[in-house]
Amino acid sequence: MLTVNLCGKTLKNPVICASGTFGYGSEYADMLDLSKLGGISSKGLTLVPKYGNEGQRLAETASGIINSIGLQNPGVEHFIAHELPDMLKMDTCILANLGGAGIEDYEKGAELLDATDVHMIELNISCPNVKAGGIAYGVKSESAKEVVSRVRKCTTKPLIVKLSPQAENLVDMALTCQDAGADGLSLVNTFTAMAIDLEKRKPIFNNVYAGLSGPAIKPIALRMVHQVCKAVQVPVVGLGGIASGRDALEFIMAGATAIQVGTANFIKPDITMDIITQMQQWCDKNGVKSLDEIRGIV
Amino acid sequence: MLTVNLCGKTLKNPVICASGTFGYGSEYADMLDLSKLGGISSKGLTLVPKYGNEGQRLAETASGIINSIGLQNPGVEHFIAHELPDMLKMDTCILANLGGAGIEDYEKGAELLDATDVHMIELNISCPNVKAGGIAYGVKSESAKEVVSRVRKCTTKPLIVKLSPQAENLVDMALTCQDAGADGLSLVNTFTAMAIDLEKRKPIFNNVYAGLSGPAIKPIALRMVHQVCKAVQVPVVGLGGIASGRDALEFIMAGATAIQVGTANFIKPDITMDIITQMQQWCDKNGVKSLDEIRGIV
Amino acid sequence: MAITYQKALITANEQMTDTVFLLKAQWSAPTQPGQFFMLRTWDKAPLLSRPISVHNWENGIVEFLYEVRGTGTDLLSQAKAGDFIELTGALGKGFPVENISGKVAVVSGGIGIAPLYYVVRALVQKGCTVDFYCGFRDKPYGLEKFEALCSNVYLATDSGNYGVKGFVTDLLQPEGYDAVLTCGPEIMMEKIAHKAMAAGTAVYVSKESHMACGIGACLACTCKTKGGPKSVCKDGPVFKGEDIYADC
Amino acid sequence: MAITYQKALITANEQMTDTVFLLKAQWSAPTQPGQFFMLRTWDKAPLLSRPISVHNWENGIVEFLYEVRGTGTDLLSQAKAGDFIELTGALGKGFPVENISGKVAVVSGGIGIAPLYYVVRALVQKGCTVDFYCGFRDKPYGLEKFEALCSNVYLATDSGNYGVKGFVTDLLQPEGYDAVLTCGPEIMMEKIAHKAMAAGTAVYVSKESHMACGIGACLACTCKTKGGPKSVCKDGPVFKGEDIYADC
Ligand SMILES: Cc1cc2nc3c(=O)[nH]c(=O)nc-3n(C[C@H](O)[C@H](O)[C@H](O)COP(=O)(O)OP(=O)(O)OC[C@H]3O[C@@H](n4cnc5c(N)ncnc54)[C@H](O)[C@@H]3O)c2cc1C
Ligand SMILES: Cc1cc2nc3c(=O)[nH]c(=O)nc-3n(C[C@H](O)[C@H](O)[C@H](O)COP(=O)(O)OP(=O)(O)OC[C@H]3O[C@@H](n4cnc5c(N)ncnc54)[C@H](O)[C@@H]3O)c2cc1C
Ligand SMILES: Cc1cc2nc3c(=O)[nH]c(=O)nc-3n(C[C@H](O)[C@H](O)[C@H](O)COP(=O)(O)O)c2cc1C
Ligand SMILES: Cc1cc2nc3c(=O)[nH]c(=O)nc-3n(C[C@H](O)[C@H](O)[C@H](O)COP(=O)(O)O)c2cc1C
Ligand code: FES
Ligand code: FES
Repeated sequence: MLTVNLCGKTLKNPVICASGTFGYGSEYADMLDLSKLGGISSKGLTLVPKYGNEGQRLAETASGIINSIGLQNPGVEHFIAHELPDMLKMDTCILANLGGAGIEDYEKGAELLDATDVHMIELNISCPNVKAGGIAYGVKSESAKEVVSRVRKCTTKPLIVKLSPQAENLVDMALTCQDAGADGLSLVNTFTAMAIDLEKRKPIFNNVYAGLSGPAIKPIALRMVHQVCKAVQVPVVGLGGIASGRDALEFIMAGATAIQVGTANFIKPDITMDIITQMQQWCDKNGVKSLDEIRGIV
Repeated sequence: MLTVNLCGKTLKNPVICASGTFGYGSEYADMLDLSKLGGISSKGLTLVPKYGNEGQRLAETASGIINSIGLQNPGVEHFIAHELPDMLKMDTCILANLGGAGIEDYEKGAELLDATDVHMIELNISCPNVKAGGIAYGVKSESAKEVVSRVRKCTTKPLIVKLSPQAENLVDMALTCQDAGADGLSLVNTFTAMAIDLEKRKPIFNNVYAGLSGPAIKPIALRMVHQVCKAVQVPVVGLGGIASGRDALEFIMAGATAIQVGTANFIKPDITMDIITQMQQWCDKNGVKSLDEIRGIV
Repeated sequence: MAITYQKALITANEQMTDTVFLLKAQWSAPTQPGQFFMLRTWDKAPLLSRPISVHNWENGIVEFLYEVRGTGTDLLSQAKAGDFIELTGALGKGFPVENISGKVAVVSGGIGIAPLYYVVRALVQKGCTVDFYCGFRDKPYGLEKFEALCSNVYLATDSGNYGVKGFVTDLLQPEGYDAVLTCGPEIMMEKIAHKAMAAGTAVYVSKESHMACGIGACLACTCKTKGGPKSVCKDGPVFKGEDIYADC
Repeated sequence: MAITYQKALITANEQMTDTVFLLKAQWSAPTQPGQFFMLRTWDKAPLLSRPISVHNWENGIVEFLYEVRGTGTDLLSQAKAGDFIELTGALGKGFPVENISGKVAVVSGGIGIAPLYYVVRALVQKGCTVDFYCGFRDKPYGLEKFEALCSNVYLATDSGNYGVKGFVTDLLQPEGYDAVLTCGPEIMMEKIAHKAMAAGTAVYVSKESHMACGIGACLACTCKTKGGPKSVCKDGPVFKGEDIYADC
């Protein structure tokens, strides 16, 4: 009943674990049955291995967290050799979340991934925690156009472009990415935010700014997903603060094909199982036989 | 010790009650000594009285609220005749928060206010809840330029322009308003957000979108205030989710001259008194004799 | 009376039914029938305090009768005698007891019963004859106190397991009453008000709305009245039927 | 051992000092000395669970010794026997008890004492001789249990009201020990590690970091080690001194 078709691939349900919050899946394997998930998006990958950011990487806020991980990852090749094979055994849809330090990196990364059995590529042009290659491409539509259309040429896999809430004109950005060849869009990535250590009289993060996620941002993320869904033809994966089946269904009603759960995994490691059950129960109670009946109804 | 100078006026402390959350001050008079406040910004005023929006006007979110009041107010003339005289007796800095349905309305409103004893005008070009005259001017710098420079000609009072977090390019917007004659800037107004009633399968608000405020948005608001303070010369009034003395001090360290408290007034009606005391205590404990020592230190 | 915000000692928080509780707290300042308080027994989440009517106020104790509907009322139900509760109040304009006399019908639907006990007490005290009409989904609660004061208690339930099966709106014949007072679901109050107005009987309704401040500052709770926009929290929650349901 | 997330029954939550509490909960699966759990006794706020080390694990009861520092630990301190606590664990790599033998110095600073009791127990059990060095700001707590197991207990306090006035780092002479184990403020551990490494004594430190997931998924707790970036939560919290303080 909850099955959805995302860019030609059938997902058991619309609940995907969001990049950077679910490792490579295996970390959670003891605590939930990964094959019950709709999908898993890998930690953000870059062509070259990255240590990520120095200093404190996490701060808690009212109903949210700010992170400054900075795309720590072992590099695309290591991922393909070591993490991906295990992920592909998890019997769920696997998305490789791909970042880059420049367009060529994105291209090479996409080419490498294209040669694997990964199910989809989620192109991250929206990480606020890296200077080059992250959000730099996610603010102005013209920059996004360039990177998306060039990556598009490097892979025949379904290509989902992950948008930033900092896009100057989000709807224009979404349309631009669609026109540049994206098969789908996911939004939102984190909001650029800040925290200050009063006693030290300094920013908490070495980079000064970092990314806010969690239930705090849900109302804004939902609005953005709604705006984008009204404008584009390609499927949209909605995320930002989803922590319950009701939250997830709001995004579906706003038009999302699937949803992702990020920060909420830290509230309860098997919260995705609750979310799936709650969605199921709501549909049962309300006589909804397929999510298609309510998708975009609002 | 907490006194600050805002656009030439000395405030007892930097704590101003934010527009729309504190009525015209008198509503709170039973519960706190209004003369202890740094200032009060009136409910958003328009030239013509407004009923505001139909339907549900409020929804609660994780650490925030979404409001769709829609600038309900009795009109500038009624304000000047009935509410302002009482406000001016409150022995605190009074800001008239001015909205408009079009540039002429802003101009006429400003002219009328200019002829009163109100201390400052806070020009609201950032209300997400009205179609004309609200956020319409707050997204693109060019539109803001027009309205600010024209209102500037209508008054010699200190003119503070209240910015929207939805500005396409916030720093550019801030610079534009400064150059167009603003004596100060206040930010942020609410974030455009959405809530859905699952059972009704409809948006909660008649206008579909409405404005998110409260502690949830603080980390983003703080980042925006920091960005703007680094760029402009005029004083900045920081707000968005401030609910404690520590929150307030973070905004001061980010560069704000004064701060406003909005949604937090609904947590505890005299929370502003706590905030002032907490700021005082922190300064005492940390040997800070004047906020000038820490303003913009981060 | 001045509105105050203060911590009050909870003296009891009794469970009346599966979902309904009666909380008592120390509150010495006078409150009027139909007024309400903003309540809070939690720190930061949920953000807003919750509006609950005065169920009774006697001997320096204010009582709140409430139904658990969501997060806030659930937290409220977990408070224990000896805990403190943050109260802002007393708020709003209650029933105009001073203007009511003679034979009065008081009509409740579900938890709408909450504000009506205190007003029945006040009416009986000033010499009114009160008939109480109440509707419940199934098992009624808290009726003994009404039975002790009212001339008649008429009961309707959706289930038919108690009293008459059907709607309380059908039980009431407003003719012959000097006034009708009601609190309950919006649709019920509207029906009662229409009936009373058609019969020429004065009618007062106690309205609900989503509230943030409770004191007239935020304009979240505005409703349309004959006299223009009014705040449910400050100008109400009790309104004259004709002011709200103007089309009759 | 598999990591599990489950609700556990709290059997006690005793106040040890003004700010330190000892919470006990049922947990039948084995835990290793130096491991920790993510704890949570609240619903939504604060968002994250809190990492707390295993103070002891015996007879199906896991014990947590914790200091109230902020919102989370404050809420923890309000839990009562009979309440449930959400636990994710046991997490991380603890002290390599199997590789340690002979004469061991265990050094704590403040609440850093928390993970050290369980490891002292394990070391003594396998035949080690343990000296315990501890530093406190002022009044010490929980030492009886260490006195019962250790050959010597050396105490330093900032105030000088108990034991020697000064830093525990000054008390320790690592020469003559086969291993040094330590937990406490970062600066203390660094000093102890340097001293031990200079003396050629094996040293193990239990590190802290801000954590979101506790299981190696979020990469919030990464620290630099000789072997590259490691997650404090998964690859630690216990590390060999030379892996962390590589410049010695
Ligand atoms: C003036 C006034 C007096 C009231 N007196 C009483 C009383 O004496 N006893 C009593 O049980 N209840 C009373 N209520 C209703 C009570 O305030 C709500 O049931 C309560 O706020 C719900 O909070 P919650 O956190 O439990 O539910 P939530 O989780 O916030 O919401 C649960 C459901 O209740 C709805 N709801 C929430 N708040 C309100 C509201 N203010 N008005 C209408 N619907 C709402 C929500 O939309 C949602 O559908 C009164 C309301 C008002 C405005
Ligand atoms: C692996 C591990 C084991 C731990 N074991 C214990 C233990 O056995 N007993 C014990 O009392 N404490 C232990 N801690 C520390 C404990 O997790 C923090 O004190 C607690 O999370 C603070 O939460 P809070 O909500 O009370 O404070 P907050 O309100 O979150 O913060 C209060 C202060 O503590 C700091 N802080 C918060 N979390 C951490 C953290 N994870 N690491 C370092 N500083 C932090 C904050 O920056 C702030 O200055 C351990 C930490 C880790 C990482
Ligand atoms: C710790 C952390 C790490 C993240 N790393 C990545 C990443 O590598 N790539 C990416 O596209 N998004 C990353 N994100 C963003 C999330 O995938 C998600 O877009 C965002 O957190 C909003 O969703 P949420 O509110 O459900 O967490 C990260 C988020 C967090 C909290
Ligand atoms: C109920 C409500 C009404 C508001 N009305 C106005 C208004 O009339 N004019 C205005 O400039 N801002 C208005 N605001 C925005 C606040 O002044 C403030 O900018 C915003 O809420 C962020 O601050 P906060 O998080 O402290 O509430 C309103 C906010 C709320 C919650
Ligand atoms: S609740 Fe704020 S005006 Fe009524
Ligand atoms: S806390 Fe998430 S990786 Fe360590």
